[in-house]
Amino acid sequence: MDTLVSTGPLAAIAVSLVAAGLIVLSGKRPNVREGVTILAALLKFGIVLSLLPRVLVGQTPEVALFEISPGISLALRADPLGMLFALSASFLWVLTSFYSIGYMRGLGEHKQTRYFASFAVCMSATIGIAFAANLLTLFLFYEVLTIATYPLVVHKETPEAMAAGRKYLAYLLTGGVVLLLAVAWTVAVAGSGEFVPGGFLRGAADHGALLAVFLLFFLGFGVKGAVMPLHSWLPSAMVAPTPVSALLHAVAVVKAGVFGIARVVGFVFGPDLVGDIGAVPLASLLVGATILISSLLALRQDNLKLRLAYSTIGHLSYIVMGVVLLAPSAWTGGLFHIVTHGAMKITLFFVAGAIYVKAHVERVSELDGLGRQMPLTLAAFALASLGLAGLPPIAGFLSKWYLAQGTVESGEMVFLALLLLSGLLNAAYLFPIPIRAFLLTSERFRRFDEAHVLMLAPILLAGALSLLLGLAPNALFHFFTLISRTAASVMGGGG
Amino acid sequence: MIHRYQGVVVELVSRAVVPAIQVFALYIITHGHYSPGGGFQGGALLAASILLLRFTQGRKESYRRFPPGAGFALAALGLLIFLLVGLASVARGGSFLDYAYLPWPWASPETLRYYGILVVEAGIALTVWGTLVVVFDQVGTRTRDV
Amino acid sequence: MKALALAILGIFLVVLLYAEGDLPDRGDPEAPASMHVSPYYIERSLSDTRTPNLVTAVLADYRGYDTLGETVVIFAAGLASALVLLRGRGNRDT
Amino acid sequence: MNQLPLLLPVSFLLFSVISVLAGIWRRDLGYLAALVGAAAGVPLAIWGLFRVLSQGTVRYHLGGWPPPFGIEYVLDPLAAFMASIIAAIGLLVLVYARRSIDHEVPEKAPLLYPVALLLLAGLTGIVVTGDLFNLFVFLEIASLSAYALLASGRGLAPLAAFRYLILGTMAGSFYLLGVGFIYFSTGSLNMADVAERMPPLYESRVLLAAAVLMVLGLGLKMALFPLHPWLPDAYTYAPSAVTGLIAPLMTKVAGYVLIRLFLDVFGPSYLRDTVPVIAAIGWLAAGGIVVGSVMAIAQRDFRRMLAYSSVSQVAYVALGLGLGNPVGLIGALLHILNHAFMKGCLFLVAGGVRYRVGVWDLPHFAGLGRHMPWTMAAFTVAALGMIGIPPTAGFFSKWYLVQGGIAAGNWAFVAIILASSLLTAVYFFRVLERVYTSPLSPEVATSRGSDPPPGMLGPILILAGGVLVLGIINSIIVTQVLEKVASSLSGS
Amino acid sequence: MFEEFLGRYPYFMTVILLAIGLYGMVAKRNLLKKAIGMSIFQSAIFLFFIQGGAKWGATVPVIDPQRGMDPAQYMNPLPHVLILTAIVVSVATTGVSLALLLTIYQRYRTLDEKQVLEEARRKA
Repeated sequence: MDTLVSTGPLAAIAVSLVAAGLIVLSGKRPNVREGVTILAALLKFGIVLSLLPRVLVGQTPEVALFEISPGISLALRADPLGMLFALSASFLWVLTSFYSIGYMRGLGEHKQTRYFASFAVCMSATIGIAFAANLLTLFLFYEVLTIATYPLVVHKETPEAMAAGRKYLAYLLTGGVVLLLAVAWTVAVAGSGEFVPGGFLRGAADHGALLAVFLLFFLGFGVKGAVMPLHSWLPSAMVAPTPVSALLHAVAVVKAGVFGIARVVGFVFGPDLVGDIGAVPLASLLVGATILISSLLALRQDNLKLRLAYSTIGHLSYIVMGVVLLAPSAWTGGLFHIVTHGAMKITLFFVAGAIYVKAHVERVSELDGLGRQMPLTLAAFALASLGLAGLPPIAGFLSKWYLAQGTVESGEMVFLALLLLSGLLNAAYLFPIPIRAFLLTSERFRRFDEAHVLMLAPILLAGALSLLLGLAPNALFHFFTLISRTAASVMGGGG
Repeated sequence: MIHRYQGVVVELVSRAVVPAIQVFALYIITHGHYSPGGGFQGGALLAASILLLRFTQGRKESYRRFPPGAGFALAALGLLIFLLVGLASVARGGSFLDYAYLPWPWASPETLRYYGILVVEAGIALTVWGTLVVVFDQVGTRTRDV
Repeated sequence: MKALALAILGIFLVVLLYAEGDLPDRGDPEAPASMHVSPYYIERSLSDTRTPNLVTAVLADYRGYDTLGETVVIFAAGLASALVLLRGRGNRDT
Repeated sequence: MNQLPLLLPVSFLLFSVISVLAGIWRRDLGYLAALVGAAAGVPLAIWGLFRVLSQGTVRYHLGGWPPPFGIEYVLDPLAAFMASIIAAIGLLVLVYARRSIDHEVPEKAPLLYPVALLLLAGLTGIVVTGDLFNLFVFLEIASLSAYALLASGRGLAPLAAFRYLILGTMAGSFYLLGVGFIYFSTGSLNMADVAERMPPLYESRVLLAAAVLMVLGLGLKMALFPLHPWLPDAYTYAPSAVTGLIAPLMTKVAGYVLIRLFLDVFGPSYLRDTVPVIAAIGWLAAGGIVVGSVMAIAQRDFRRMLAYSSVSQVAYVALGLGLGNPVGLIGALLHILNHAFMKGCLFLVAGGVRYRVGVWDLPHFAGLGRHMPWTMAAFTVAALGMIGIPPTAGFFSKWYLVQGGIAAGNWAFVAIILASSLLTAVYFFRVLERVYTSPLSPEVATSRGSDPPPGMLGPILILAGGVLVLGIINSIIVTQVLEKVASSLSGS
Repeated sequence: MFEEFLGRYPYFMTVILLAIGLYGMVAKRNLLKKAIGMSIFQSAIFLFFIQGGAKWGATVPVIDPQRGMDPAQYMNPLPHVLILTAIVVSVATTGVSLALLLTIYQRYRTLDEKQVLEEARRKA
């Protein structure tokens, strides 16, 4: 793989940091502030996209800044895996920026400056996580992301929001501390912590110690990735404004957790080593339980956002499952699910937010007949629901297909059964929503009254993306190429 | 504590004794090279003489002889002398407080050290003198109503 | 607080009595303190500084900087006690 | 002869004297002289640091007498590093002090600045000296000034200062007694000479007693658990500028002396391997971290909370020392620097709040995020630093300490460091939550809302910026300065 | 035997004084008594240093032309110097402590630690 010094990754991170500063400064003028937000989102996406061609021809743009600890630089590298995450996060940020403006204005929310600034910092941190070239850099951005999300969680400042914020911090900071221990331990036994496809830890310590390190990593990242039993902050955090739930709690923050696990498995330990130290049974047990239990819990939720939150928990564990099954197809499916789940889940959350803004409804049981009032919105919802349940030709089908192949490859037929069962459960908790909305009627919703175009357009775009990714997984951004290249490098890395 | 003592004997004796104490203090300071003594002891004696004044002569008289602010000035001056002696040798390229480098090129190093010690002792005496009076003044003027 | 104080006292006494065994005898001319640095002062003081009083010579010359520090301590004490007792006009905080 | 080591303490002394004399003449000039003195210290310290780093340790013979006979100043990387911290904090706090002191204790202003300079002189003297007894003298200069400064607050300040004086004198006396034991068994007071003459005496009980006494004394001075009870009161009642000066420096310098004794006097092998003094310090520190954090959570007064947090943070330094390996020591030294900036910033923020709001109870912090945005932004940065969130400086000291713990195989210490950062998060986020998401409390709402005047805000922001910058450049500091210091540990 | 005793007893006396002083500092409730204990403690340390400077058969450290400059003839001057300094430090500390006690007394009209705290609470 060619390396190529490029400031691209750095610029992608800096754009939204600078934007955060400008947003704070222009706090008194909403139009300027939101202009900055949009501009930064577009610019960031543009920068990330500009790196794509070079990555596709096999180059690796990277930049090492100053050292942050002797021998460890603040280094950024746009390898295929990082590009995958960065592309999907930054593209969805563009959609979310538009959507946020519509949402915040629609509700007349307070302290919007703080909201947009924190959002920008979060995006910086997310891209930083995606492009981090070593463990310490990853950890730095990971912690920044934790802190920057906090103001968004407590945005409403109601007692409920404050409690959720405390819970969020308690879980995430503890996770951060565990992660710090894992990172420090890795650096102590292996030196630098620079990511290497196929891993670098083999032989650095005995298997017992390595298993301990792996579990620390798994727990540390697992908190953000909402692996049960570390998940309970995520449903609480749904008190945040919906765009936050959409982007951060479906795409950026939680995906940062599973992305971290993928990094650790693929680039720190290497799949073989993870298998050798016997980490797979425990990890896959947790993940399997999470998939099943979260789906069951989702069934019981009447609050729409909570139902989506539990669904998120389950789908995150799909990704983790793909990663820890250690088979090439499973990797492909898991990583592709990062993208597809992002697109589908953001659609669902956008819809939930739009419903909240237009109809002030939060509960599933009150949705009857809403299809009359917001047909387009709910159509997008239906589409994404089908995808999450894994029906072709929507994106979710593909990732599930590869995951299923992976279970076969690795001989874990239990997981195949689990996959199918959870698909049914997905259908069971998601389908009632569009069905109620379209087939039942109610006095409340008669008039056609869609959400503001700033909200509707992102919903439709995200829905369209879900469909497109299913039809042509390599369309637009070559996600599939990136994934297969990652899987190949990790699995063939020999480590 | 600082007030005039009503009594002729005490008044007269103290007036006579104060200069004697001060002369003895000078002796103590300067004779420190040959016998126990030096700046601290001499300074303490000087301060004692002022305190005697404070005890017996009352505010008006003793403040005229030794104003309350003078303590700070004396203390600072003494320390300044010490520091300047040190810096004088620095200025001529020696170490801090290396009296052999004092700006008096005609004398031998040991003679310079001899006088250097003397000057320094004088500085110490001033500081001790001033400080003890300051402390006394501070505490003494406060304890009147106690 | 009280227990802590007595614990300190106890540790202190134990340490002092423990150390007793290896301290040189009083007045021992062979004690390290009499053998190492101090002979230099006794032998050199007169020729270095023309000062027969060794204490003065050491105080004001060999270790003159300590004495400067000591003068500063005195000066600091003066300033400190004045600072502690300073009280503004009409500002009686009782 | 290179005069560099001398310049810092002596220039502080000189300007202190000038400040007194000028203050007698005109009050404003006293402050001005003190400010000039403090300002002169910074370039001198930085120059010294660069000089030492490029050309090696500078040894200076005071009075021209060679070491075991005269007093020696040693400006090595560690000393220059500490001196730079002291000078920088000193200048910032003196700039800040003008408005703050005039607001809180105007009657003390004429003498406060010279005494503050004496404190700086004492601390820098401690840092550069290579003589055990000279260290005691300067320790007392610093302590006396500190007592007086702390006592100049209102309410119970004199009592708190008196308690501190008693314990501080006890600590100084323990140290002096330890020096006596060392002197009577080696015959020397010079650190390097003592270190040379010590190995044959490693079996001596006197030496062990000296070590215990000195550690006890310095433990008192640095408020090492369980010797910390003097600290919270002393910091709570003093004027905020004074706390801003003393809290970042005083306990850390005691910690520095401990490190100095460990490295350069007794020798690492003695305190670490022959007698387990260092390990004992580590365990006490581990206790202190937990107790300090827990007590901080229980406080209602902002500054008392910070004071208990100091107990816990200074224990980090002791813990790093207690690990007894180079990485741990790097963590400890880096934490001295980082904590000086973070705690200085926090105490100055407390003063700023006091200036505008009048009190520093935690409930009155409610809603200040809007009321005094810049001050609270600085507070946020410093608080995140205390918790150890990257990329602030606090994270990196934690990082090295954790690495040191792993290298030493001491998992209990690692667990305590990590757990304590969570406890720290508890008490700081409690405040942050109030600051940014609660409505302004009614008493505060009536007062004019804005940041303190530039003279106070400037130092606060500089310190907060320092917390960020030090995090980013920590590797430079570590590789250029601290690794040189810690390398003496890796050999043995 | 007697020599042995002479060589050891000053040290034990010092230890006793140190203990008395330390006890006063930590255990007394009256602040002035604490200060007195502090003075005793410091004085005991001075004694410890001074007796350590002694040398059998030697005289005061002032060069006597008849005795020449033989180190065995004079006591060790260094402890004296150190103790002169330490005495000054002790005087300074005592001075500051008295100033503090004076302020405390003026504010609370008592020097008993407990009563001071009670007074402070009453006033607050």
